[in-house]
Amino acid sequence: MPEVIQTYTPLWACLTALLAVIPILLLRKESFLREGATFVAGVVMLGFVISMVPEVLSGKVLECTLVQITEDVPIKFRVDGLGMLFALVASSLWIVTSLYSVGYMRGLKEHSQTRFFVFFAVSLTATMGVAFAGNLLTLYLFYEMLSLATWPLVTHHQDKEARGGGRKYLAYLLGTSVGFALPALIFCYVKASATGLEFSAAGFLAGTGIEGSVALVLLLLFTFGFSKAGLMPFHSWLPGAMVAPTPVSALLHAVAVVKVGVFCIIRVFTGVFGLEFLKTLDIAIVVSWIAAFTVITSSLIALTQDNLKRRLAFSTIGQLAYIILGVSLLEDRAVIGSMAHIAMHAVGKITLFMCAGAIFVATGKKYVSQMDGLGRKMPLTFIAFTIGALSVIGLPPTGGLISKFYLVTGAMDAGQPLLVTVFLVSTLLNAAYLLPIAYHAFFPKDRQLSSQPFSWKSTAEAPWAAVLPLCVTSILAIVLFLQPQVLLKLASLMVGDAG
Amino acid sequence: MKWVGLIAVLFTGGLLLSAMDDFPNWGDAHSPANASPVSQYFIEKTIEDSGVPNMVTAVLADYRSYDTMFETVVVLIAGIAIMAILRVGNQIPRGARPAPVSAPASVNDDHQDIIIGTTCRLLIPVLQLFAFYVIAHGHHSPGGGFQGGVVLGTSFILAAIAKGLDPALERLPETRYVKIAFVGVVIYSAFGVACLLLGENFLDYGVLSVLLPTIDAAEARSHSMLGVEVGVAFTVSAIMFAIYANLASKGELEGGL
Amino acid sequence: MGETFKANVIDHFNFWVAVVLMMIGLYAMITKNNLIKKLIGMSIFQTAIILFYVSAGVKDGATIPILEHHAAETEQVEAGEHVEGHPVANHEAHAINPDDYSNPLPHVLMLTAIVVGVATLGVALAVTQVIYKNYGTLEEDEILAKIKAAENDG
Amino acid sequence: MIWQFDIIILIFLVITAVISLRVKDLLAASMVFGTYSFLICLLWAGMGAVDVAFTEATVGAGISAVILIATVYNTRRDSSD
Amino acid sequence: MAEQYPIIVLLVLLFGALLVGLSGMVDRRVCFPLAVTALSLAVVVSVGILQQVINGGVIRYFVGGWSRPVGIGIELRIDTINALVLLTITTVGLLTAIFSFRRVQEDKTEKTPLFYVLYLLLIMGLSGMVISGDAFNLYVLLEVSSLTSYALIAMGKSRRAATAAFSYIIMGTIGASFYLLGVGYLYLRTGTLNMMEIHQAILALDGSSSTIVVAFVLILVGLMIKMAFFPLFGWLPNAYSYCPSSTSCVVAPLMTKVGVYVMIRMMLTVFGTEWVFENLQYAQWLVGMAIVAILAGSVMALAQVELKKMFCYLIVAEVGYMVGGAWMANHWGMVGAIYHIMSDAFMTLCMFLAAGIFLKQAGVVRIDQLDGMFRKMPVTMAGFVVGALAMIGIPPTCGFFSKLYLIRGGMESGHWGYVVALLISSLVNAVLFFRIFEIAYFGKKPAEGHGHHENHSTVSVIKEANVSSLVPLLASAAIIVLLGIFNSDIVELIERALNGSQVIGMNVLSGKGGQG
Repeated sequence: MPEVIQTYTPLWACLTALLAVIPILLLRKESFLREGATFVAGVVMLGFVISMVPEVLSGKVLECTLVQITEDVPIKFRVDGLGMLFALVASSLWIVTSLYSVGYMRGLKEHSQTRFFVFFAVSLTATMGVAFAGNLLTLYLFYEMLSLATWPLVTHHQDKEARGGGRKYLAYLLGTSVGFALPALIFCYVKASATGLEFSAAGFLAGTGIEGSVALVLLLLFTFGFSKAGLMPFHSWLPGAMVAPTPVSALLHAVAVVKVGVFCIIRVFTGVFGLEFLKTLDIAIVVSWIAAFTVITSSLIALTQDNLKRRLAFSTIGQLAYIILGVSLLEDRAVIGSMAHIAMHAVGKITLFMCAGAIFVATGKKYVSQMDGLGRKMPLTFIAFTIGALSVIGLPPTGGLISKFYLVTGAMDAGQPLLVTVFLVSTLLNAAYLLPIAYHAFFPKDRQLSSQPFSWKSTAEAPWAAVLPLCVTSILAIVLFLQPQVLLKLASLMVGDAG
Repeated sequence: MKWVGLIAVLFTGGLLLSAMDDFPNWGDAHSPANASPVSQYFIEKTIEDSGVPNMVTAVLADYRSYDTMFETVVVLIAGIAIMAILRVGNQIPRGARPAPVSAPASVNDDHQDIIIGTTCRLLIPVLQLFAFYVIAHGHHSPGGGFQGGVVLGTSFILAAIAKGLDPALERLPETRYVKIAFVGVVIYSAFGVACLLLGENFLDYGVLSVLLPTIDAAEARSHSMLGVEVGVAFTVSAIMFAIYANLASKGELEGGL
Repeated sequence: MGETFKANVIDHFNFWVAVVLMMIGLYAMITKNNLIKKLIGMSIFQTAIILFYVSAGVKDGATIPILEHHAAETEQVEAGEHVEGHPVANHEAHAINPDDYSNPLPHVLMLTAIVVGVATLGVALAVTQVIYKNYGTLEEDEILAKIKAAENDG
Repeated sequence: MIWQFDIIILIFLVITAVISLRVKDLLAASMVFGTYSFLICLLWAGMGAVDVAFTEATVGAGISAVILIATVYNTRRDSSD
Repeated sequence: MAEQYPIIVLLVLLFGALLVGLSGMVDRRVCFPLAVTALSLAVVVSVGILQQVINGGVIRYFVGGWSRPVGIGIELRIDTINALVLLTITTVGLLTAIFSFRRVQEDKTEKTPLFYVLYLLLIMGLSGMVISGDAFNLYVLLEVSSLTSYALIAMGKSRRAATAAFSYIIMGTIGASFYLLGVGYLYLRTGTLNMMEIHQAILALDGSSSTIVVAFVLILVGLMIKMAFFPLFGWLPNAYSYCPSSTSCVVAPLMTKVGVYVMIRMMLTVFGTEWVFENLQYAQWLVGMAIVAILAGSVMALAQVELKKMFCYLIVAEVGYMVGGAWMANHWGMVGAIYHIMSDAFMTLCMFLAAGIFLKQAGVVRIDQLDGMFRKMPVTMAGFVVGALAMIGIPPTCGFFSKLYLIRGGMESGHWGYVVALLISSLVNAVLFFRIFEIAYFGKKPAEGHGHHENHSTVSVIKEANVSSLVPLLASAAIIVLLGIFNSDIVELIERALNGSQVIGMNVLSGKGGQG
């Protein structure tokens, strides 16, 4: 067992964003100060998270119990490698996103900005809560909190389209979580309340004697119940949620919502069942095939989408399925790859979304077909876009390569050549739906455009607050390629325990 | 609806009768209910505990006087409820009610029969006297606060029927009967609270003997029972009249039947 | 002949009639269309229950649950003499045979039930008058029709 | 209690109950209900439940009937059933 | 004095009512402070009672000191379960009394004293029912609470209040009479009215008596009418939706819940769980009916366009939760049912308070009139959202934990249909409440022609409610969250009553309640 340290730092990290609500509300008249508060909270939060990194890296686990909410199961925070990894990603990208949203919201003069920032902060709290959740109940609590807190963000425009998207969003997320995850949770509670539902590498369900079809049903209930992961057939909320303002899409798809979904599923695999126990049960392959199906299908759909945000959304669905596929292979390297992919994909995808938003702010264009030659107008944005696309596809010099490498080798370890093929085919598809955008932006099909000489003076980038963040994240994508050690160490901590 | 009702009723009836062969025989002195220690206690020990020969009164006002207090409250509620429901928009007058200018020009005038008038004039005092007898003699004969209260209330109702509601309301106006009704419950519960203040359980009258040194616990119980019966009579008589007055006049307290 | 008749029917006859009356009352409460009729049914239902209780307290050959006056007088005096503070059982000599008196407990309970019954009846009649004021009828079907009509208008 | 007498009253009770529910004139129904109450009060007196009988005589046959009649007076006499 | 608490809690309310009645005739402005004072005292005393029970075990209070032999007098009997329910009742009473302040200010008919007299007596009746240890005394107090609620409902200004009250009176009287009859059957066979003594007698009869079975069925049916259990709920929606807000806010949370409580009390204390679950074969049937109740209540709630009506059908579904939980013959099911009595009381209170505020401030009757409420009345909506989340069952509100225990019970006892019904009902609640949120958040549907403009002038003047309305709402929301957070303590108290010697006959429940 890893060494356990009792500390309230996770709680503070989690509360920082929630406490930021108060100054945001108080300063609602002073937009500059209000956004300053958001930003400061982000930095403080990241500080808290980073302060815990060394201890986690040295193999220790930080814990704090908040309330003994039921006899056996407390509300409890527990920081291990996976949680740390996710918290790092979420908190660092929050800073970037909040900077970006300042630029975006100001640029478009959006209404109700205070409300936007309030719920933004609340969803971050929920995300951190999920990251640090020490048991299944805590995880579920923050999971639901996130669904609810992001609803006003998704429906921010309050028009008919937003209404429809929001309805779908909640219907899918709440429907599956109440309909599938909750019964699964209660089933676990019934079976294993003595373990406190606490995540452990061996899995708290190991030793409760569930097996066969019951275990499979339970696993599927969890997998579909956390439908934020966008696994087919419960994926269609994600394109629907594209009605949200772009910073929301960016945060939702890259950081908060969908990653919480896959994070929860990884938790289920590694903490609830335990990899070893799942191997003996021999049921995870079902999930693998569902994920593989999702990977291919969503990539094919993405090819057909003209709306850039929708195309990215389907891309996200595919990439999430990678992660699930990786973890369901139950091989050490695949699992490490999955965890690393959370971070790699987050960085890549957030770049892409922020680029989409920046394009929209600067030119009002939403469709891929309209972006011909835009690279000459917005060179920085499209350079970042290209890097992001490379990262999502998994090409050097970006971090995406590393996680994909782990995933593919993991699939080979598992002896599933067919799944290896899935990975490779989908990589090609990724390239097919992302790279042409970048290419045509710089080398337009339209001769007239391409013949014009490029000059920096003719560029028309989005406001600096929108461009800076996407530059930062694209650089981050490259940095992660060069320095992935911390992430990989954190990820392998989880696997190491099991072995 | 008829069929649903019929089926429900027949089903209920069948259910009720299905237990009939398990019942003790009618009039069986040794049935569980009749031979239970509780019932035996009441019959054997009433005299000892309080010296009241009418066991019903003793059980009502002493052993189970907690029930009876709430029963009085039920009566009070009925009166208040009827006023609350019927006196819509009719101001509940504060202070004295303005005297009616003349006899109400309602149908009652036609029926203002001399025979009825005279009979009532004769009957009402007798009724009221009888009511007091029933209240006071409840320890020894059938009767008590409820019965006496109802008879007392009936005497007012009789007056209202015979002479019209307004003359009756002049004698017992709304503010007064509402007050009387409340005071009745106050009297009842005051006996209980007195016991409470003297350090015993609620309505444990025996301890009240402390207040009157010449009597013992049993007598204290007996007298307290009379006291609470008076309280019951207050409430019941006032509310019975209130119910009639409101129902007869659609809550307007004028005219009457 | 008389004995068997008594044993088979009379022993439970009161209960039978009580049940029949309950059913009459209940049927009226559920199916009668007129509100006043419903309330009469309600009263019959309640009195039938009271009849049931009172029947449960009857003892053959027993008298009313009031001690004979003379006996009461003497016993009261004795009680006054012997009992200080809390009453203690010391009346073996004057033992009262419980079989001689009806069971007083059901009577007490039913006093309460009667009063509750009349209270409910009074409140229900008040509500009836309000309904009549609102709808001008006491027939349930007509009231429902008027409610429906009002809903369609509004 | 003479049981034959008891039975006669019980039978009459059922009859009055049915009549009071079947008669179409509500005033008559109220009156018959008063009769019913009086009969049941007789029955209880016969059973030795004198206090109950007394109460029923005053409350059931008295007040209940009177307030029923008062309401009928203030509303309508006729009834469809 | 402390040993007199059980009676004092009732006396405080009784004297409060009497004082309100007597002084209210002189000056009706004193009614509100008097009522609130009385209820606050009652809350304080019931907290004291709870503490006593926690520290000293069951309280047995013999009114009039008639403790020997047990059963000649009336016993008040308080264990942890009824101490908790008592506290719930008085707290809901206090909060709703504060809420009624607006009503007092605007009431021109001078019925204020009458209202508060009835109100206090209603709370007294419910409290008395809960702490009573005597089956017949329970009936008397049942009638106290029923009569007051009839009157309070009939006081509604709506034309349909009277008809709703009438059908409530008829159904309520049938219910109470069935209960009375059931007690009569019990008395006939056991010869006593004290709950514990009845239990002893039933044990002695060794399950052979059909009278006891009939008594149980009668009491159960009577209580089911009172608690509006499917299919006997017909009176509830009209009665609760056409009465004044300050009435519905106290009647809706408490009446049905107390009915459920009494049923559980009958099952636990009077008949005993061995008898109920082993001698009777009804448990499966009742769980089945509860499933139907949950589904039917949810579906009917979906069909409603009026806010209060929707909540009323949700109550029907929630009653199904509790009945099903109690009849699962499982420790956790019973715990969940009892816990849900409390949590549902406050959830319903929160819902009806919010509905009352919407009605008062904005004249909202139908759900689609709630448009734009998040902007117009943010504080009210905040309270409402908490209540709604609890109804859906989102942690950490109490609604989640009651569902957790109930579903755990259902899983352990193998009542999968119940589990599924509960989940479906949660989903339906989610749909219902998010429909409301959506309307309140987005405003009216765009396709509304001229009606929109007419409303516009009235809509724009809608203001946030005043403090006396918001305090109870926010307090109930806070209690919902607190009940959730401290649910393990409450459950521990409930279990203490279930497992300990406080309630007899727990073999069935505690035997199956082990860890899976």
